[in-house]
Amino acid sequence: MGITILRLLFYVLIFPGCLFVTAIGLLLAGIDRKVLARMQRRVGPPIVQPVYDFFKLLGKETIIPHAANKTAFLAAPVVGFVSLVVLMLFIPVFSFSAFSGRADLIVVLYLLTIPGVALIVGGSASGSPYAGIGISREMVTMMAYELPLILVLLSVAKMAGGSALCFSLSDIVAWQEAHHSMIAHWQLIPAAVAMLLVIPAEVGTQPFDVAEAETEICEGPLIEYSGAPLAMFKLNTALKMFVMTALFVALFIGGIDTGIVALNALILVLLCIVLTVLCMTLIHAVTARLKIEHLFQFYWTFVTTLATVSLVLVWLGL
Amino acid sequence: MFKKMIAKSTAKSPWIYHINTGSCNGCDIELVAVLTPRYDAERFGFKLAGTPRHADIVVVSGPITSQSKERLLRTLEQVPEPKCVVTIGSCPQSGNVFKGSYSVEAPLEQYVHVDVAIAGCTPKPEAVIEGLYKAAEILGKKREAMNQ
Amino acid sequence: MNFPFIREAISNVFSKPSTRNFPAENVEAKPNYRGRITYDAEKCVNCGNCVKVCAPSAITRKYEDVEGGQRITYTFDLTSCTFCGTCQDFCDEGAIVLSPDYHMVAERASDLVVSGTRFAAKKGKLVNSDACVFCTLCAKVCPQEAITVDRKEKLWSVDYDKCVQCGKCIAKCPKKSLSFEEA
Amino acid sequence: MISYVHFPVLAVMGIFLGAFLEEIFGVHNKAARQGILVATTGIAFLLICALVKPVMFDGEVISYWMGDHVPVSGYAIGIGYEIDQLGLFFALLVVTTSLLSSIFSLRYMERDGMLGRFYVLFLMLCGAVLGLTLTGDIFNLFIMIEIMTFAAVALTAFRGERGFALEAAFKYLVLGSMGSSFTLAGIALLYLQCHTLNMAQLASMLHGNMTPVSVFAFGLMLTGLSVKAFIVPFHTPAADAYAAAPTCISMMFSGMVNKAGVYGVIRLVYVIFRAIDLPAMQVLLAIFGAVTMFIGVTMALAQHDFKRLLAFHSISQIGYVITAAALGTTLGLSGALFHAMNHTLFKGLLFLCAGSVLYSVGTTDLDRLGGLSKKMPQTTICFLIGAFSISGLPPFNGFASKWMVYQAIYAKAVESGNFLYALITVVAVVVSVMTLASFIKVTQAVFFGQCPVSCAGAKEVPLSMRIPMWVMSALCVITGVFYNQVEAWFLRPAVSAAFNVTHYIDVMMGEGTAAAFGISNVKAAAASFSYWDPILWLLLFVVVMAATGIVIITGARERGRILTPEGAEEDGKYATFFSGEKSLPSHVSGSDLFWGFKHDWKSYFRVMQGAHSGIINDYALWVVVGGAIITLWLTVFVR
Repeated sequence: MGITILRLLFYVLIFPGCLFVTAIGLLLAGIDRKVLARMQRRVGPPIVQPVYDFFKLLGKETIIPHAANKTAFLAAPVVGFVSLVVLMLFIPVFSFSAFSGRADLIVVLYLLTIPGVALIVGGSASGSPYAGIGISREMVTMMAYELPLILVLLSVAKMAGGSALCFSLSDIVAWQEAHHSMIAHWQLIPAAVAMLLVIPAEVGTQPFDVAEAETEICEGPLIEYSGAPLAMFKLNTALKMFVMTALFVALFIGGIDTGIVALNALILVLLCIVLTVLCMTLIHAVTARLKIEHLFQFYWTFVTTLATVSLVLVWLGL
Repeated sequence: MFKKMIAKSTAKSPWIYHINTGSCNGCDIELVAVLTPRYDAERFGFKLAGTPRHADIVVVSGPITSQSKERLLRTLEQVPEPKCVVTIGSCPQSGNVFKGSYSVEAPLEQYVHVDVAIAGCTPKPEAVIEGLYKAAEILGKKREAMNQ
Repeated sequence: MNFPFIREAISNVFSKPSTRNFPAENVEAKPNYRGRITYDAEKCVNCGNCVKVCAPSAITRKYEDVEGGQRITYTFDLTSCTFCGTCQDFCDEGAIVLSPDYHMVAERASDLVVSGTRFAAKKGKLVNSDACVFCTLCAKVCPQEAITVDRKEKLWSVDYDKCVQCGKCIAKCPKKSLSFEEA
Repeated sequence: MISYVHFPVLAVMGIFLGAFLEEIFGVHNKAARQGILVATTGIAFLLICALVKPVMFDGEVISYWMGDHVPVSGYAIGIGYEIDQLGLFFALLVVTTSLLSSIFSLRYMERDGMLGRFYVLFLMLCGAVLGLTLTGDIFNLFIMIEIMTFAAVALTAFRGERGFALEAAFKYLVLGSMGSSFTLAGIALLYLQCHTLNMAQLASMLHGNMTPVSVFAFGLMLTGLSVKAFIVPFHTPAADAYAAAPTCISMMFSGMVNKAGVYGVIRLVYVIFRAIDLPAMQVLLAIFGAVTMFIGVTMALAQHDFKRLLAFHSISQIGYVITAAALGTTLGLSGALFHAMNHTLFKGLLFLCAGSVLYSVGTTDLDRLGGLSKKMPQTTICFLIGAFSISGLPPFNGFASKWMVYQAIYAKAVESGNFLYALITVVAVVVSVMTLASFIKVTQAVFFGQCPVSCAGAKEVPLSMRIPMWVMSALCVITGVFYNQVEAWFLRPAVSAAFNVTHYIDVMMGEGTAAAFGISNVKAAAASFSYWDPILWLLLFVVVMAATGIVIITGARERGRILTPEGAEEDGKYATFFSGEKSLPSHVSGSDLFWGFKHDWKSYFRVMQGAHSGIINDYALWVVVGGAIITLWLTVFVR
């Protein structure tokens, strides 16, 4: 009993939980900035720069504006952080995961919205009109990527389940071990591409950072945040990078299990780095920010088409 | 527990908020040039912030016109501590060629404490980097002083 | 939808960054860069041309009476300077030079001031002699416009309140007619 | 001690009696009025709750013949009440809603006159819907529908000094009467066919024995009940009526009046006609449900009145219920019932919040509200709970039920291989996100942001209005977290009752009747759930939250101070950043918050706005066309 609790605590606090997620998330954010700089022929910040940013923000004052609702303003970033960590506990690291037996695609889909909602509620609670515009854009972004995301999830579920309902993430990973990784099945390649395009919008990196466009609406929902809550939000963005890429790995590259947890974790981290560079850094380096209506159009036409193609192909059983 | 880490990080991750108070745009361009690949101030963690609430260093350019003075001071007030004020170019320090004009209320020093002055009209990007770097060091010291 | 810079972005990752390693390796400005003002007080003749031409009035001059003469201090306020270089152009003596040193960063504005002091021995009044041909060269070079010459009426006069005793007229005079009166 | 078999009748009669007493004593006497109101709804609540143990837990189905007119030689001649688990499930929703609504109305209605008459109608509405859920007689059901409709129409027009209340009431009157007429025509045809009005007997006769006349009657009745449930082509009076009625009535509209329609549809297709096993029936209802949820939510996105927006969400959420119920699977019906229940809870809660805002500010126009979170903190918390519930954020109840609905639809899709259901799954998820979007809009426009002058005098509402809100909030959280218990205690009995037609017939008409008609039960597969463990999730959440909290507390000395503004409003440090301009009350209001989205959808919105013309003739045409589609579809496909 005691050992079980200790093990669970270890899961929650250290390995797939808080510490691991935070460390890898910050690492990914650092790599993203470094590689982005190199793509622009710059030297770029040190890889630990997000850690510096985080600690710096912790040391700053937190000013709560007059118009803000204090409770919601301070609670929002913490709720976002906690739900991201909990979400990571549900995502399998190949065959291993603390609570992956209880992970379910729909649950993951909905847990993924909580950080976004936290950002929106926090921004809204700050009372700034810029934040008002920011949350509107954040919400439209959310609506934009949710459609392709659910199509991707459904095609993966159909592929793994056949004629039975299969929403369990660990079942999907197990199916991939038995067969091949999802990405190796040609029908799912459009879905994988769609998912890769969904990741940057979910994380909110350029060109899909319309919600936090610092040059036009002064960081949108984050406008009135300073100090520790802002640090939490910046951390959340870093965590989202890791969680989304890890979800991609679980959904599409789940079939390469080595049997050793530490090695699996290492492979996961490496894959996450590759994915981050591929779908966030590279797109960031070569594009400029979209307008919100173009972003919506992009997701509901191009990305949705990709995902639908996959769903239809899988459905036809090709 | 994190005191040292925070003080060190404060010096290593200064975010800049730039206010133009009627500048001719020369200094503004040079400030942006600092972030280009050639000079790349991001090496030291510099980043342009979109709002004063995120800023550590406020860079002021321009001769503080009467219209902008009130807005400048209001914005400066909204920056959380520890913060540094850096003037870039001659204008905010003295008014430069505009001094004595009915609409210029130049020396910034009479309203707030200026931590670093970067002279030049306009300063070379290298000078701007130097000035910002110095401001970042001051920032770290200010944070350490807050610990005591 | 096309991404024109994808190839550049990828190839840049594997090429050397174009960033200068600036604070570690000092970068010299180009030779004609107009940076920090250097002022050689010994060369200065106190003509005051620089003070006059300075658009932002960044140059100030201060007199201090001491025994046997004056201490003349020129102050160049770099926080006020536009680095236009006009003072350098107008300084015949080459006392003012805008150097390529651009490291003008200070925590206090007082650190951004260049100044120089020179002791000027007391001289007598400027006087003219009969050799004068009223060519007006002295009036032309006088930075203070202290000398008036009327060629028709053959009159030469000097406003001693304006004269700073720079000696430019003496140097310019073709007939060696001008001189300072012995004290 | 009276046996509990009398309780249902007593509850219904008690409420109607209360209505009469209200008319006699309550018109002038405030204390009597309020006492009678709370006493009758409270007694009804207690009586129905007392039935939970025997019916829900012990599985008994109560049959009650009025005046003990038991069936003679297999023909039901009296009016029978039959309380099975499905009926009781809806009855529970009705009594809960009416009790909470009556408590809320005590202070909420204090500024209105004519309250005696108001409460007469109020209680008639409650009694009618309660009777509707408990009755076993189809003509009695029609009568209850009529009482319900006319009480609802009168209540809609109650604040008739505002013109649009009368307009809304008129629309409701016309369309409601059309729905009633359809139902009555269907009942008449059925009576012609079967010479009985008892639902159990009708079920026994109609099953497997559908003639063209009975299919036509089915079509008419389905249309009539769909009008009462406000499914899409028939939804048009809902928006106006919900917005115009006093809020405690709007809450009852969405909490029980449209549930009455849903109950009728479920009873009709599951029990009386047993048509739910036919794929054509499933497809018809699923399409209607999907269209309902989509049009409801997109129309809601375009609204700028708090209550009207909620009204369109009611329509949208009923779409979920109908879609899930249409699947004809155990999981689907569980999801449907669970969502119906949750909808009663969270939509009631949201209407109460809207009512509180109306009470303390005097308007529900989203463009004129703002910054109420500081003035009305408790209302804000309740609203957020309701908004998160309806948007389906874990761990609130909306998530649990929506998650069951998605699973049910997609399971149906993969099992039947019908791609349509996969598309409906996608629609359901997207609608859920849009629901979130429109509630974000309300949150921003009403509760957060800056306070306009019109809201400066707002105060928190009195305690008697807050109690119902807190009760509903608590129920939203509890049913979300302990959804396994809800499923085991309420949903499973109700669902199995819906599938267990033989028992329904036998209890009413005597043992062996069903067998005599050759009716056997459909084998309903046990509901299979995937993994969603809100308790584990909450535990993890709490642990991680605690860990974060510890770090935050230990770091409190090192981290920067948290500065809260004190006193003077003038302190520039705490002013909102306006790019340096002086901070002025400036608020991004709700009406056009999602313009980027609307821009991409402008042609769709243009069509929808043109379609919702507000002209009653058009709407009547919609009803006729919808009815024609349903009837035609059924005549062609249902045998």
